[in-house]
Order: sequence, then C-alpha cells, then structure tokens
Amino acid sequence: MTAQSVPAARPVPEEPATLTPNQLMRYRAKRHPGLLLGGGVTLAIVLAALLAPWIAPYDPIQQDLLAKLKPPVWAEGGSWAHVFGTDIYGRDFFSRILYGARVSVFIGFFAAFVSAIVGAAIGVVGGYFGGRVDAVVMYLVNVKLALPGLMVALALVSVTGGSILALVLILAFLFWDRYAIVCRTVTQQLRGQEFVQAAVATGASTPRILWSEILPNLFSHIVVMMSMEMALAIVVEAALSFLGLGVQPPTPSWGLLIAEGRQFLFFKPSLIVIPGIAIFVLVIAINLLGDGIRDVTATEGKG
Amino acid sequence: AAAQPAEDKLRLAFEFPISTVDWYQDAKPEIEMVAEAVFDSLISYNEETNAYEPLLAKSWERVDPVTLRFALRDDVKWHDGEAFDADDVVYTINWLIDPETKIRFKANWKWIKEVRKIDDHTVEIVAKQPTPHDMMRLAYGTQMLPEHVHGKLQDKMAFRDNVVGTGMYKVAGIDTNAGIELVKNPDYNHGGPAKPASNVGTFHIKSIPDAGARTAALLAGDVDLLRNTSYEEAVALSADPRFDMDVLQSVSYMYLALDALGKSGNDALKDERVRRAIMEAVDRNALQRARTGGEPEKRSPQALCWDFQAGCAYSEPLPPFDPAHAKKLLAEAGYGDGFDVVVHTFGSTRDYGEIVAGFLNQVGIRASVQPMTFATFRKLQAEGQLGVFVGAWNAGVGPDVGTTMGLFFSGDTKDYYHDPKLIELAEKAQVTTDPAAREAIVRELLDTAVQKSYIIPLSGIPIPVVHRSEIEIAGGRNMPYAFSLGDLNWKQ
Amino acid sequence: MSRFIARRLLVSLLVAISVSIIGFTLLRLSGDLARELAGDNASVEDIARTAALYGLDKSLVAQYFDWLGGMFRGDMGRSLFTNESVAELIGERIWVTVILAIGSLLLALGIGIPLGVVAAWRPNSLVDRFALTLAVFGQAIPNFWFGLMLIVIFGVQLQWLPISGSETPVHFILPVVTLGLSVMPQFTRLTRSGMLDALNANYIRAARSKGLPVRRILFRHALPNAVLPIVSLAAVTFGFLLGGSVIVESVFALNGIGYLAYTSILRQDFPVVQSVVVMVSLAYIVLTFLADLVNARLDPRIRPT
Amino acid sequence: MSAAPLLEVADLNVRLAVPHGRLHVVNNVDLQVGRGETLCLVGESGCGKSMVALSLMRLLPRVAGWSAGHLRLDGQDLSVLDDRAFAAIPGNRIAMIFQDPMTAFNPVMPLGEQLFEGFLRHRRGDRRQAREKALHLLDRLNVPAAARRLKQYPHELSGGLRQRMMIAMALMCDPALVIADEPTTALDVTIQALTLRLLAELQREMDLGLILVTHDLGLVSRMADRVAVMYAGQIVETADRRSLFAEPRHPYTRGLIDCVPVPGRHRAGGRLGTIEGSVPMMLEGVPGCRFANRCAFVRGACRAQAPPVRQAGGRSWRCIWEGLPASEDALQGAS
Amino acid sequence: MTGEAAPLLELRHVGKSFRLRGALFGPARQLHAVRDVSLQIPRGSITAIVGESGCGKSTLARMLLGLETPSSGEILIDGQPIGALDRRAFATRVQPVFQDPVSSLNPRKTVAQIVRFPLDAHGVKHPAWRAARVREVLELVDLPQRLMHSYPSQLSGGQCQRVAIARALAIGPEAIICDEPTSALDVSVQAHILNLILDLWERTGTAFVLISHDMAVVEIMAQRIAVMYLGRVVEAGETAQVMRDPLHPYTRALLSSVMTPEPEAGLPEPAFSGMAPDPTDPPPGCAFHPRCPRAFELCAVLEPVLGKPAGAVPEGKGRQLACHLHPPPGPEAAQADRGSR
Ligand SMILES: Nc1ncnc2c1ncn2[C@@H]1O[C@H](COP(=O)(O)OP(=O)(O)OP(=O)(O)O)[C@@H](O)[C@H]1O
Ligand SMILES: Nc1ncnc2c1ncn2[C@@H]1O[C@H](COP(=O)(O)OP(=O)(O)OP(=O)(O)O)[C@@H](O)[C@H]1O
Ligand SMILES: [Mg+2]
Ligand SMILES: [Mg+2]
Repeated sequence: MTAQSVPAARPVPEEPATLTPNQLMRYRAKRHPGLLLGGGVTLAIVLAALLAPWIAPYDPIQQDLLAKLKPPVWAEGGSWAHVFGTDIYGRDFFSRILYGARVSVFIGFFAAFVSAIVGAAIGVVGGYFGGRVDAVVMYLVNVKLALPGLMVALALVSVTGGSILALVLILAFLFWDRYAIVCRTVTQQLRGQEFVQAAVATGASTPRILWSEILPNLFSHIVVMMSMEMALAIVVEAALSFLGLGVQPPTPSWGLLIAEGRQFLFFKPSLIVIPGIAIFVLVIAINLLGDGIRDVTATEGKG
Repeated sequence: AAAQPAEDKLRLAFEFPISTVDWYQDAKPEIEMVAEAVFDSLISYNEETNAYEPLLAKSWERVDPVTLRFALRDDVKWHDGEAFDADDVVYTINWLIDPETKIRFKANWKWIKEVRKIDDHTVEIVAKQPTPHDMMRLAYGTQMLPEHVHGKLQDKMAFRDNVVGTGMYKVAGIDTNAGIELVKNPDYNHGGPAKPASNVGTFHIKSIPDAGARTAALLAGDVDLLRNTSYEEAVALSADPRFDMDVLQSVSYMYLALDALGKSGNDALKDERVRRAIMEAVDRNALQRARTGGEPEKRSPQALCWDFQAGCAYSEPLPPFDPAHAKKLLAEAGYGDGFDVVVHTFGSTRDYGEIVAGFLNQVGIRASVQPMTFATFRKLQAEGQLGVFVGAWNAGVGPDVGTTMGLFFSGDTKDYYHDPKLIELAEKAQVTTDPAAREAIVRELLDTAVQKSYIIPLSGIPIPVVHRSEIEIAGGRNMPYAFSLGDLNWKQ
Repeated sequence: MSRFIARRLLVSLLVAISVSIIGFTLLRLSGDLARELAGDNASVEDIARTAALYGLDKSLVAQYFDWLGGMFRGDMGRSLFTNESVAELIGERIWVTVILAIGSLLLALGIGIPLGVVAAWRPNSLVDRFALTLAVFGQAIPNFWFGLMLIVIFGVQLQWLPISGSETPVHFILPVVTLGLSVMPQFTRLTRSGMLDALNANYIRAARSKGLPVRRILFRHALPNAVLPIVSLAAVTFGFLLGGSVIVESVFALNGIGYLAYTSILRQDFPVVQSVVVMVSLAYIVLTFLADLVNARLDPRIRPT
Repeated sequence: MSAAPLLEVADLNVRLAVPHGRLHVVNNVDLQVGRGETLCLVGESGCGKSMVALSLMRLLPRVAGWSAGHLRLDGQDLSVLDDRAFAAIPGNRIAMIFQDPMTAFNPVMPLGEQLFEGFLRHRRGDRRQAREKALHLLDRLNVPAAARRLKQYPHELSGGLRQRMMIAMALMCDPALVIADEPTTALDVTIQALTLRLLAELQREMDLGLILVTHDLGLVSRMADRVAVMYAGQIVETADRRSLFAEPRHPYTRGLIDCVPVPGRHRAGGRLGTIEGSVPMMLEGVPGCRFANRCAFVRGACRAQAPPVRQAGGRSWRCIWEGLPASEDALQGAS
Repeated sequence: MTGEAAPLLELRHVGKSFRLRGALFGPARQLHAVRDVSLQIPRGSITAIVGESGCGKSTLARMLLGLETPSSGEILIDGQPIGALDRRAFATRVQPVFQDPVSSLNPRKTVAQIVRFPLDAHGVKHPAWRAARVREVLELVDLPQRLMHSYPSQLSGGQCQRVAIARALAIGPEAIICDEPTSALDVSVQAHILNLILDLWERTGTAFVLISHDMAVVEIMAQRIAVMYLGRVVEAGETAQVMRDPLHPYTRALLSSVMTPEPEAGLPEPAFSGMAPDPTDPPPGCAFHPRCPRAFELCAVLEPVLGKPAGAVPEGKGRQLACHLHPPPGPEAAQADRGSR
C-alpha cells in the first residue's frame, strides 16, 4: 500500500468551527508568531514612546556642550551614564531616541489615522453611491495619484513649516488615496451583496446601512492598511526630516536624528545607525502586525 | 584615485548643482567663489592692509562727492584674446542698472546714476548721491563682463556656454552633470598682491548635495577638499594623515534678534528686562567653542559690524553670560515661571538656534526651535512674524558697514524695534561720507541696539575646511565663503 | 476603441488641468519672491519694481494663464533665480532621472517578479519566507539610510563603485540598487498575491488535469493572469520614481529633476517647481494610459473586438 | 461485468490538514468503473465527491494527503507511481471535465491553445494534428463555426458552448476514463439536457469509462449505469440505477430520494420528505455510523460501531439493516 | 376581501433597461432586462416566476422590492403606485429572501443582530419588545434559540437561509419575495426550506413570490406561475393548468427538460437548439423564434402580445400567453392562425 503522508496537523483543544469570529480571531492570533512578535515590539516601542518622560534618563533637549559626542556604552570610552552616548550638543542620545519614538509614532499614527478617515469616507461614498458621485471620487483619486507626492509634500512643508500638525496633515494627504481605492472597491463588492440589498429593502436609512452593514466589513481592511500606512508615514516623515523639511527640533523624530547624524557617518556611526535600526525595527514590527491582523481577520475560505 | 598634484587637478564638491559660473545669473556664495576666479572687478580689497588695490583699474580718483574716475589697464585680455577696455565697463555697469535686466540683488547697484566713457581706458561712475560704500560695492560682486560676447546675447543665460572673463581661470567646460572644469589662464598677471594667481593648473568642481556623501567622496578620493563640514567631523577627518584641516573665517556672522515690538504676539519680549535676560542667558563663548572645538574664534564680532569694516564703531560691551542674573531679571519682569517662545532659524542657522534654545531652557524659558527654509524665514522676518530669531548676515559682503545699518533699522516691517532714533541714525549713516561723522553715528546706533537688548551678534561663522595635505589655503576672506578658488594652492 | 481612448483622454485632460492648477498654486501661498529677489537691503520701491519686472504683480489667475499659455507653446518660463529657461533646466536633468527610474524599475521587476512567482508556487516555503522578509526589509529600511550605508560599504570601504555623479553607467549602480530595492517589495507582493489567486483559480486545476508541466502552468497559465495589475503598478511606480527620487538623487549626487525640484522648492523658485510637478504628472498620466492600453492588449476580456 | 474493470479503486482515503485538525474527507472508498460504463457519484455538498475525483488525478489541494489500497487503471496500479511517472496519466488516460466552464478556462489564452496543449504534450503530435482532432471533436459536439471558436477566448462563448469546448478538451487525447465533476450545474436546464446527451453519445462511441460527480438525483436516474451514494466521506450505497431508485437500501439514499420535488408526487399537506439534522464534521475518531444522528431507522448499535458493508445482488450498502422497513411508522410498529 | 379588491402587488407594463458601459471598449448599449411585464400578485398567494438564467427574474424581484425603479410602467401596492409611498412604509410590507445564504447575512453580526436590524431600522426602540420579536420569528423559522448569538460563518447554508427568512418576517410583511431561495442548497436542505415556506405561508398568510428556474419546485409550491423569456412574460396562469397543458413552446421546453428521478425515462430530448440570445440585441419579432421548433414567418416579424389564449385551449382563470400559435381572439388573430398548421 502506497500513500502520501498527510501533512501533520496541529492538535487542537477545541473545535474552532463553533467559535464566534472574535473567538476565532483570538484563537488565530495566539498562534500567529508574526503577529505576536510584531505586536509585542510595536507595543513595547509605543509604550516607550508614551512613557518617555518617565523612563528617559535625561531631558532630550538638555545640552551639555562639555560632554558632546560621547560614545555609546559598548564602544570604547562609553559609559552607562549615556547608554547610547551623546550627540553633538552633548544631549543624551538614548533620551533623544525615546522622545524621537514619541514624535515618530505620534506622527505615523495620526497620519495613518487621519488619512484612513478621509480616504475611507471618500471611498465608501464613491463605492456606495456609484454613478456621478463615484466619478467625482475617482477623479479626485486620479488627481492625487497623478501628483508627485513627495515633491508636493516637500513644497507643502516648505510653505507651512514643519509643525507636527502640518506634517500629520501633509502625510495624511499623501496617503488617503489608498484607503479610498480599497474602500471603494470593497464597498462596491459589499453593495452588491445580498445582505446590503436586504438592508436597503428594509427601508433602513443610508447612513444606518453604511454604519451598520458596510463599515464593520471594512474595518479589518482599514486596520490592516492603517498599519502599512503608519509604517510608511514613519519612513516618509524620516525622509522629510532627512531633507531638512521635517519636524521642528529640538524634540527629535528618528528621521531627524538620522539627518543630524549623517555628518558623523564615519566617526560616530552610532548616531546614524541607532536611529536607522530603530526605524527599521519599528517599521518591520508594524508590518508584521499588519500582516498578522490581515491573516487573523481574514474571512474563512477554503485553502 | 587620490589627489595628484602631478596631474595638477584639484577637485571640489559643492552642495548645489552648478550650471553657471556667472554670479549675476545665479547669486549663490559658491558661484561667487568660482566667479571670482573667472572674472575680475575694477578694484580689489587687500584684507591684510585694509586697502583697495588696483585690479582692472590701474588707479582711480574721486572727481567730486558723487563721481569716481577710473583709469583702466590697457594690457588685459579677455579669455578669447580680445582686449579689455572702457566699453566693457560701460556695458557692464549699464546692464546692471538697466531696469529691464533680470538679476537678483539689483539694489546693490541702485546707487549708480550713470557710467561714462571718457576714453578707451578711462571711465567715470557717477552716484546718485554721496555713497560711502561705493568703492566697496565696486570691489565686491561687480565683475566686468565682455561686451563683445555678453552684449550680443539675447538670452544672457547662454553666456555660460561661452564664458569669457579676465580672471586667473578659464572655463573649460560646464555641465550640470559632469561639473565645472577650470584651467589656468596663463595671461593672468594683473592680480597684484590682493588677488595673486594660484599654482593649481585645473579645478574640477562637481556637486554632491548630501553631506554624508561629500565626506564619503573625500574618503574615497573623489574630491580633494571638503568645506561646509562640522568642526567635529573636520577634526576626525584630519586624524587621517592624508588630510589637513583649517578653520577659516567668513565675514558672515550669526545674530540673535528679539521682537521688541511684540509684533509676533509674544508680549514678554516687549519687556526690556526679558530681552536682557535672554541675551544674558546665552553663553556666546561656549557657543563659539562648540563650533570651533574649544578654540575661541580668531574673530568674533563684538557688534553688528566687524572691526575691519570701514565705519564700524561701538563702545557698549555685549551682555555677559549670567544665567543667575537672567533668571532674576525674568522674575522681576514677572516671568519667574518662564514663558513659551519659538526660536526661528533657517538652514545653516539651525544649529545655533538649537544651542540658543538649549541655553534659554536652562533659565526656564521654554524654547523650541522652528527651522524653515531661507525663503520662508525672510518672508516671516519681513512680515514681522518672528519672535526670537537666529539669523545669519553676510555683513554686507565687504569691508564697510554701509549696507548693514539699513537692514535692521529700516523702519519698515522687517524692523522689529521701530525706534525713531535708530531709524534716523541708520538713514544718516547711509549718506554720510565723512568717516569720523559716520563712525559717531554708527557708534550711537549700535550701542543703543545693545543697551536696549534689541539685537546682538552671537558669533562669527567659522568654516572648517578639510583638504588633502598637499593643499594649502591662503587665509580667510571678507566673503561668506571664507576663501576663493585662487586661495587654493599646491604646497610648494 | 476610439471611444475608450476619447473618454480616457478627456478624463486625463481634466486631471492634467487640475494638477497644473495645484502645481501652480503650491508655492504661491508663501514667500515674498519679489523681496527675495530684490535682496536684503532693497527698499519698498525696489521690491515693487522687481515684482513688476518678473510679472509677480499680476493677479494669480492672470499669472496662471500666462504660464499655461507658455506651456502650450512649449515655453515653461524661466527660473526666477538663475533666469535659466525651465525647459532647459529640466531637459538637462531629466535623463538622469529617467535612467535612474528605468534602471530601478527593471531591477525591481527583474527581482521582484521571479521572487513573487517562486514564493507563490510554494507558499510558506523557505523561498516564500525569504521573499516576504526581503519585501518587509525593503519597506522598512529608509532609502536615504540604505543609500548612505551602501556608500560607506561599497564606495569608501571596498572602493568598488563610484558614489557620486552620473558620468558613467557604473555610477548608476548604487542609486539604482537603493531605489530599486525600495520599490521592489510591492512587485514581489503583488506578483505573489496575483500568482496565488491565479494558482488557486479553477483554470489552473484544469491545466494541471491536462498533465502539463509545472513550468508551463506557472509561466504560461498563471503569470499572464497575474501580470495585468503588475503592468499598472509598473506604470504607477515609474511615475513615482520620476517624482520621488529626490533623496536618492541627493545622496548620490545625481542632478536629476527630483533634486532640481527639491532645491527649487527650498528657494521657492516656483516656475521651476510648477513645471517639474506638471511634467511628472503628465508623465504619470501618459504612462497609466499606456498601461491601460497594454493591459487591453494582454487581456482579451477588455480587448476591443 | 466479465473482464476486469477499467478502473478499480480500493480503500481510498483522503485526509486534509486544517488548522483545527485533520479532516477525513474520503474514507475507505472502493470504486469500480467499466469501459463504456457511467458511474454516478452522488451526495450532498461537502461529502467528498470532488475529493475522490481529484485524488484520482492527484490534483488534491496542498494540505491533502491520500492513500489507497490499490488504484488500477486497465490493470496498472497507479498508486505506486511516483509523481514523475504519474505525469503521463492525467489529461492523457484520465481526463477531467470541470463544473464551471467559465472559470475552468484560462481567460487570457485562446481556446484553441488550451485544447491543443494537452495533446501536444501527451501525443507528441504537431499543431496540425491537434487542430484536426479538435475540429473533429467539436464537430461531434455540434459546435457551430468550430474553426473560429479555436481562435476565440473563453469569455466570447456562451456557457453551453464553453462546456462543450471543455468536453472536447477532455477528450483530446482519447482518454480511457473521464471524470466529470458536476458538468452541468452551471448550465440552464434546457442546455443541460443537450450537453449531457452529447457527452453520453461520445462516451458510447469512444467506449469511455465515465465518472459523473453530481448531487442531482434526477440526472443520476437518467444517466447512470451504476450509482455510488456518498455520505460524509464514505460510500454508503452502490447499486445499479434501477434497483437503487426502486429499492434504496440505505436510509440516507431513501431520504435523499424523498427530498426531491417531483411534480405530481405530493406528500401529505404538499410537503416534501426531509432528512433531519446536518452532516457531521469529518474529524477523526467518530465511532459508529456517520449517518446515525440523522437516521430515522437508527438503532443503538449504530452509534457504537461502524455498520457492516453488506453486499447482495451486485449492490453493496453500509448499514445494519439488511432491508429497510417500509416507513418510519412501520419501524414504530416493529420495535 | 371582495373579488374586485386590488391585488396586493401589481405590475403594469413594467420595463427595466440598463445602460451597459460597453466593457471599456465599444459603445454603450441598452440592455432591456425586463420588458413590458404585467403581473398581479394576490394577497396571501404563492406566485412563481420561472425562466432561464438572465431572463430578468431577479430584476423583476428587485423592482418589486423597490431596490430598482422601473424605467417604464408602474408597480402598485394595494392599488397605490409605490412611487407615491414612503420608502420605509413600503419596506414594512414587502421583504426579500435572496439566493446566496452566505452573502445574505452580514458576516460581522450575530443572528440576533441580523434579525433585529429591520426592527432597528423601523424605530422599534423598546429592547424587550425587540428581543421578544426576534425570539418569536426565530421560533417561526424553526431555528434553535442557542444560535441567537452565533455568527453566519458558524451556521450551515440551510440555517443561514432560515435566518434570512426570519429577518424578512421580523417586521411582519405582507409579501416576501424569494429570489431562488434554494438554488444554492442541497436537495435535503431545499426540502426543509420549501416546507418551511409552505408552513409560514399557511400560518401567517403572507404572500410569497417565488423565483426559480426549477419547474418541479414551482409545481409543488405555487398556485400561479409566470414563465419569463428574455425579459417578457410569455405564459402565465394557474400552476396546475400550465403544467398540465403548457401552451408556449418555451414552457413546454422547460417542462420537458426537468429531470425528475425516473430511472426508466432516460435523458430528455433537447427541446430546442440554438444559443440563448444576446439580451442587448434581442431577435426581432418573438424573442424565442430563433430557437422555437414551431416558429413560422410571422414570429420573426411580429412580437406576440400577452393575452388570453384563444381556440381549443381550455380557458383557465387568468391564463395568459404570448405566442402566435395561440393568438388571442381578435382581427389579426385569424391571420396568425393561418400559419400555425
Ligand atoms: N482546501 C481545503 N481545505 C480545507 N477543507 C477542504 C478543502 N477542500 C475541501 N475541503 C473540505 O473537504 C470536504 C469535501 O469537499 P469536496 O469538495 O470533495 O465536496 P463535494 O462533495 O465535492 O461538494 P460539492 O458538491 O460542494 O462540490 C468538504 O467538507 C470541504 O469543506
Ligand atoms: N445592474 C445591472 N446592470 C446591467 N445589467 C444588468 C443589471 N442587472 C441585471 N442585468 C442584466 O439583466 C439581465 C437580466 O438579469 P437578471 O439578474 O434579472 O436575470 P435572472 O433571470 O435573475 O437570471 P439568473 O437566473 O441568472 O439569476 C441579464 O442579462 C443581466 O446581465
Ligand atoms: Mg465538488
Ligand atoms: Mg437571478
């Protein structure tokens, strides 16, 4: 008797087909290494950012011109007094990284959040109403897509100055279109689905249908996209800072730290490597988290 | 590839792409640095002796308070072999003062009423009114153009395709991507002591915008000299036996100005004690040391003008560094708990702004830094929207206080003091030709500004330069860029 | 067909006009150019004179139509700061950017697509993991940082490759790698998901039921179905690369239009900025249009009959 | 059937690894199909019909594993072949017709190429031969303008035509066995009859063995030579068509037949017969009869251990009942 | 209810056409999904609409539900044009059950929430009342209470369809439009659902419109049927009569294609050949004529009108037909009759 071996199945304690979607999500989440790792790291960084004022050993803008460019603790001449060393003005680099997380995470999150709200609203309206409304939405999206985003962002920052609010809005402007496109497509699909038709046939008001039938089904898409866009926003903010058009010092974002550190590329590489790795780790973590959320919230299908 | 004096080619990298060497077309300091080597002015200024010296003009005389007569050299040839003569001067000056000419900073020549050709080698430049800094203007940034080439061009921009000057280097090629190549002009011998020829055969200049990449290029041997680097990096680089470092001195300085009128909406600044407190909170020495690695600077302005500038005079010492007193002053003014303030900076002044903000925070003033583009900064400055700002001023690019006085105390929107006395003094300084009288006016003006804590100079702008050790640089210039191409020489 | 083209052209035209208006207004909202041009110690009259000289005293609408009229005549105006013709400025620089963009796109396609195909053929395999890791890395590493690191390693330490300028093709290697790797992940992901969809489709099962070899199933059956969105993405990415290479151009000292736009933005040289923005937008519009035509060729379902 | 059957499957098992365990989707399935014979595999959705079909073609999803006692085609045991050797079987000796002709054709490839490619691979013929073969088949299938169709793309054809192209595609290499997985469920009833007729004609003509997978008992009653009824991964009853409908031996078969609406055959109150309950999860370790929880004739023993496979008169069924009582009421009386 | 009372729902010359964008290329085309349909749905009846795929059944249903507005003609409820009616008020009277049990239910809501939705939408605020009603209708459709808080993904297809029916019942409509409610289900489940519909119909007196392509289903369920072909009703009447004596060749074809389990019958003869016509470009005359085995010249020219069939045909109540073979009595009828031999 020949046989092909059956791929080993993981044993399970309970019968998940009888789980509610939320239970199923939790069930899957607990078994998703990417999600756990990404979520854990993201959470740690967000916590570090939120708690920066309490855990940072120094004031991040406190200069000590006598103690500038101290090496990090692992390098020769480093000390635990300044774990990551100090920068050119003698500011504690570890504290700056912590506070930088604050700015980067804040900007990333709110840029993703604002663009999600704007983009989703536009997309849902276009997808649901179709016709002229949709034509207008697609036209807006097309105009947005046709604009060279980074150039426009640079121009806008140069005009408005790099206040955090302005940056959030400008980054949101850069990213809303993806939400719009995805939400529009999904809404179009949903609109054709029979449960939405049934809701329409009950005479429910359009806002009620959008709110209770469409939105819940968009939610996981939006969350997944938000994580991706948040990661991207952090990188783009870093790029703007790198070009000198990002956040305003002295409170740094990670991008700004890289920009400041690049002149020490060859002599104090820690000043550029540490924030570089920080961005890298955060962005990877958020991406893993997003991928994980997508896997976990995916509706069940064969295969 | 390492720098090879054998090849006799010196390679530099600028921050900006360079598409022309004509400073009139692209008025950037870097361009002027090159333009100076390609073109000549009528006269030059010897910064060692503090005297004007002949260049294209052999000699000059002041015919009357508004008229300067220049006798031109008759042995100078343009790069294409044509002889230089009075027509070129007349053409150049007329082009500069023509209202239709589109170039930046036209106000630099608005004092000129007309230019007259007396004979082939004599011209007269007539001012609209007695102008104390007329010689300075002619020595700096007023380079002569060839009428037979430039005059014929419809589109003056096309001049870059066939650059003809009288200077010590000829342009062998300009290409946005490949950079600029300059070769030595063997016929150049009119420079005199103020503008001697360099011994470098060829210069190659390309652009590398990113600071890190510029350093990398030096290390990789793609360029031979690095300017616009930080002091720390320069020190680190010069540890490499291939490189030496010099800290050069530009004529520009950083200043700290306060919105004494409260135009920006920050009422605290209206209080003279608060302003004084801010100024006493800043340790200018530390700030200078931060930029020069502990060496106090060779030169640091003690007023809004340099000692070597004609007309510069002051007696009021700058506020001492005294944070305790500053705190006391703040408390007296009712700001014991500090207040919020934004330090506005642009491009290169951001570093200084950060340091200033750091000092302010130490006396309890909650300062953040707002860096912006130069254009935005100037606009906000002109609109009177800045509160505390760290600016850079090129000191009028020359050995004369003339243009500085009108800048800060003009009485218009960019004047943050609207002090009638100062406005009047500034106007007088612009038209007073008698040196002693002018000095008295300037002294009163500058002393008042400090006494009322309106504005103080923070620091000169030291420019660390790292270069291959085969190169030596003749000392600083009264220029924002600290040295000109002609100052670079192979070590003998 | 002609109807379709006419429709698309009309929409494109509308988009182009809106883009030109946005591009035009971008920098006008700030800065006082006349003052800037006149210099620090210019008087009020000097400034007024300068404004008149440069046509800055006219109403914005009038300025817009002047500029638009110029654009139609092929005259994009002149830089306010160097007085150079904008067309010439762009003309000198566009090739660097185009070469960079083409190189990066080819690199991204050349690595991204095969990687995506292989990853989709064996989901969750080692190759798949590797492809996805690479994709995440590509997204997570800021390209300015990556570029600098490449410079340090290949330019300074190993001295293998030139690090700045655009003189020879070799000069483009590092920038192309930097930029190419930053856009590659999208292609890997899109190829992978497109291939996964295609491979799960019934027609693949049908093709396998005919006993066809794997290669034919992957490349003749699945890939042509997965490639449609890739064509669109390639067009969009090319447009993005034209307008988004600012950082790489600045790090590797390439005088392209991205860097031109950036420096012009810094000094509010709006004739240059608005022309570059509009040019890049037009390129994008044309490219996506072409992509649609290509897709119409590739997909019989939208092909004209 | 005198000679050895064309296809002989013994003890076929398919397992699926799913996140929450291992699904036994096909269990101890035995099948036989003779040349020129039509075997209908019938059962409710999800009972594993397609899995049986796909496992014969080794087209199972990646998460699946299979085993078989033996799997003989024309006497050759296919189950011992490795994947390389097996590659000569699908499309060549066993062909498959899929349910949805819309999605079973590659949308971006001309139909001709899709018809030819299997032929070109297995028959090592050239395109001309492939074309001839295709035109011949299409002609047999009454496809109008056949030559033109070969240049067209799937979306340009109607559903009925597409399904006929699909049949032609399956027959390109003159297979011995054709597996049709619900070939007509996507078609309108009026076209369904036509398509099935053409298929049946060709089958007779080419002496093909045909496994017709379906859930439509009406279709079964008219097409099948023999019928295998599947329930939850098992074949619960096999019989020739007539006796199956005349006297279903398995309660499930009977219930199924009762559910079908038949004009003129009304039950009390105009209601249809029903089977209560629903299909159990096909997880490991279910003791007893899989139909027990829905069975009207269930006995205590049913739940305890798997029912025997009874064989009689060329039929087999998996039930403790040798013959079912006439009705549930009779059952009440009997107990 | 007097004999002359208006029917619950009535369609008068209703038509619906869609503008097709002409898939990227090509000109926009007009697709007449429903053409000139007149139909009455009496109170408390089960009316069936049958026809091939794409003949416009669903479009008709959507118009009856108010999801689509007719391009021509009008729909009346209780003799009142529905256009004049408030959308919400109309919705309380007519409710849908759709084909696909999975897409019918919002995957992000529990059964209770789904069934409650119409109540929420109609402002039934009182929670206790709402809960009671939900429990009541779930009981009505024979769904165990324990499933109240399950999500659709946890239910089987049949259970989903029960939930959909419960939702339709929640606000006590007078008519439920079922668009192929069982075509996605297995026979055993179909039997349950069909039985359930019959039960509900008996118990609540709700009128049902049952859309199907399965003549066998229709036969056992409906009192009246309407056969549609390419957007038109070609034959209508009482089910028993139409089944016993189908007049339209298309109806006959449909009936003869039904495969009931009859082991002795063999595959049915194909009733007609030819392909289904392109709905954007319907054949002239009678739309069925290119496929009709009994077509004659007139059929290609003149479109038959729906009316009472004449001749030897037994006159059933409300029997209607659109075929030149059995023209309605009238002047042109004689002419049409000539060719029928
Ligand atoms: N890739 C897969 N992953 C997990 N389960 C699967 C997969 N494919 C099929 N199944 C499950 O295997 C079982 C048998 O499926 P199969 O497709 O053989 O049923 P079927 O009888 O053909 O049904 P249908 O009539 O719906 O085609 C079903 O319960 C199905 O849910
Ligand atoms: N929104 C729409 N836009 C364009 N065409 C449509 C639209 N809705 C339906 N149609 C077309 O109208 C015709 C009738 O469609 P309808 O869905 O009513 O048919 P049906 O009889 O319900 O078919 P089925 O049995 O397949 O459900 C079809 O040709 C369909 O393609
Ligand atoms: Mg199946
Ligand atoms: Mg339908």
